[in-house]
Amino acid sequence: MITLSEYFMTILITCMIVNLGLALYGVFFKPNLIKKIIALTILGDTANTFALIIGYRMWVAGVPSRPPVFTEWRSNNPLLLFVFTKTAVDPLPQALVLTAIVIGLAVTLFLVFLTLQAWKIYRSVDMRDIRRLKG
Amino acid sequence: MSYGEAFLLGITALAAIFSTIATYMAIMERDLLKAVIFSAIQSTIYAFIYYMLMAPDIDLVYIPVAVGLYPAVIIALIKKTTREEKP
Amino acid sequence: MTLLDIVLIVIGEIMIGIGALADLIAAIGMNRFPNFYLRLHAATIGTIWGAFLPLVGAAFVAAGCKCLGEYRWFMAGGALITAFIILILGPAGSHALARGTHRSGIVPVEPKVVDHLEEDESMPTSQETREIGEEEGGSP
Amino acid sequence: MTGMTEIQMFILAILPIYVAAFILYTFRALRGPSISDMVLAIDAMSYDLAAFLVILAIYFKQPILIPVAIALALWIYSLDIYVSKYLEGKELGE
Repeated sequence: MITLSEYFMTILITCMIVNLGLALYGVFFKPNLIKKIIALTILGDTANTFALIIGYRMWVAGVPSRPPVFTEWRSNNPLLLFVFTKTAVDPLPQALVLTAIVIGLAVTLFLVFLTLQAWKIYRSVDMRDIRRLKG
Repeated sequence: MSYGEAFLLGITALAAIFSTIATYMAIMERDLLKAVIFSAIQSTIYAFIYYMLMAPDIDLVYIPVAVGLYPAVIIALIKKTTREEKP
Repeated sequence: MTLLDIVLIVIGEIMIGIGALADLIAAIGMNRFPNFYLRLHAATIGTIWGAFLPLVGAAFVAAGCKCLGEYRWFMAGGALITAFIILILGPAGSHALARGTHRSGIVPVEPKVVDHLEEDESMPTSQETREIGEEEGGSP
Repeated sequence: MTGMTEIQMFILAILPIYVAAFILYTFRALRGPSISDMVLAIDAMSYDLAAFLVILAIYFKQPILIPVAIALALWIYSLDIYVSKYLEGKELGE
């Protein structure tokens, strides 16, 4: 017997796995280089989403889970800190994903530049044409 | 379990289903400019999912990169190369 | 909770409700209108009445609600800044998109009586006529 | 803290209208016959999504979630400009 929240989280994870499969299909089997770049961005985003789902924490007793930023530091009530540690999500995957997004941007820019050079040399961005040219 | 928790997680699951549809159409589309715009739809929905997963600092980086810079760079690339994908 | 807070919260809730209804109307219009130039009207309703008004209402609610803690002024200020950005950028983006679409001609202007913009664009501008005249005069 | 205030109950009552509007916008964005229709639908959807995010931040009582709405409203505008520049046949920055 699963609760309704776990059912919705299952739907979310299933959709992310389907997205990952579709993006892998686009990277492997589409011959166009620009389509490969688009599929690669979707692949990176989906992988980052998996890292965030690992760090997510479900709601405890009807209280919403909260971002890992403690904003009530002015008050001296220790109960607020206890509630924060009970309900905040894990900040470590978010810190890793933050780096991964920026590195993905750099890799995508490099691939775009390589595709532009391939167009200037071969006048084609299709992998079948480039392979036939033997150069 | 309250009404709010199930409802908000249901919105997140619905957004995930629409992101799957957008990804499928972006991969299968022949026109590359339409594929880029489907990718932008998928990025917007992912930004909403990140918000619901309580990661606002990820969103502050993800929205300029995935909604702003990726379509700009790929549209500039399509402008310099071809728009139609050969069957 | 003073009377001013209650008044602010009620006004804000009314604005958020109007915004939700306008949003639904704009979405239905976006699906029912047959043409791109007609869908621009629905987009205007969805941008100004559906996004600007609820944001101002959310700023009122955040300013009046004591339960949000000390950061409620930060919240109200952020909501007002977002409302101002949408008020500036929404019509500008729609206008740029309509201009580009009309110049490229990918969508026919279907229910039309007369299109003055197309006539103006088809006529040569003053700089082009001067260039044509110079070419005709300069060539032997 | 577990008891819901009146504002939270009001927001939970108003949320399904927003969700229905987003579903209709997404249908038009996925189905639009031309590129301009799709970009226009994404535009309107994202501006409404910014308002929706601010309202959800009031529901969660987390003020730190607000800057996401500002970033979303600022960067969706750039997509308009890129696509209209492409449709006009000009280079970026011209």
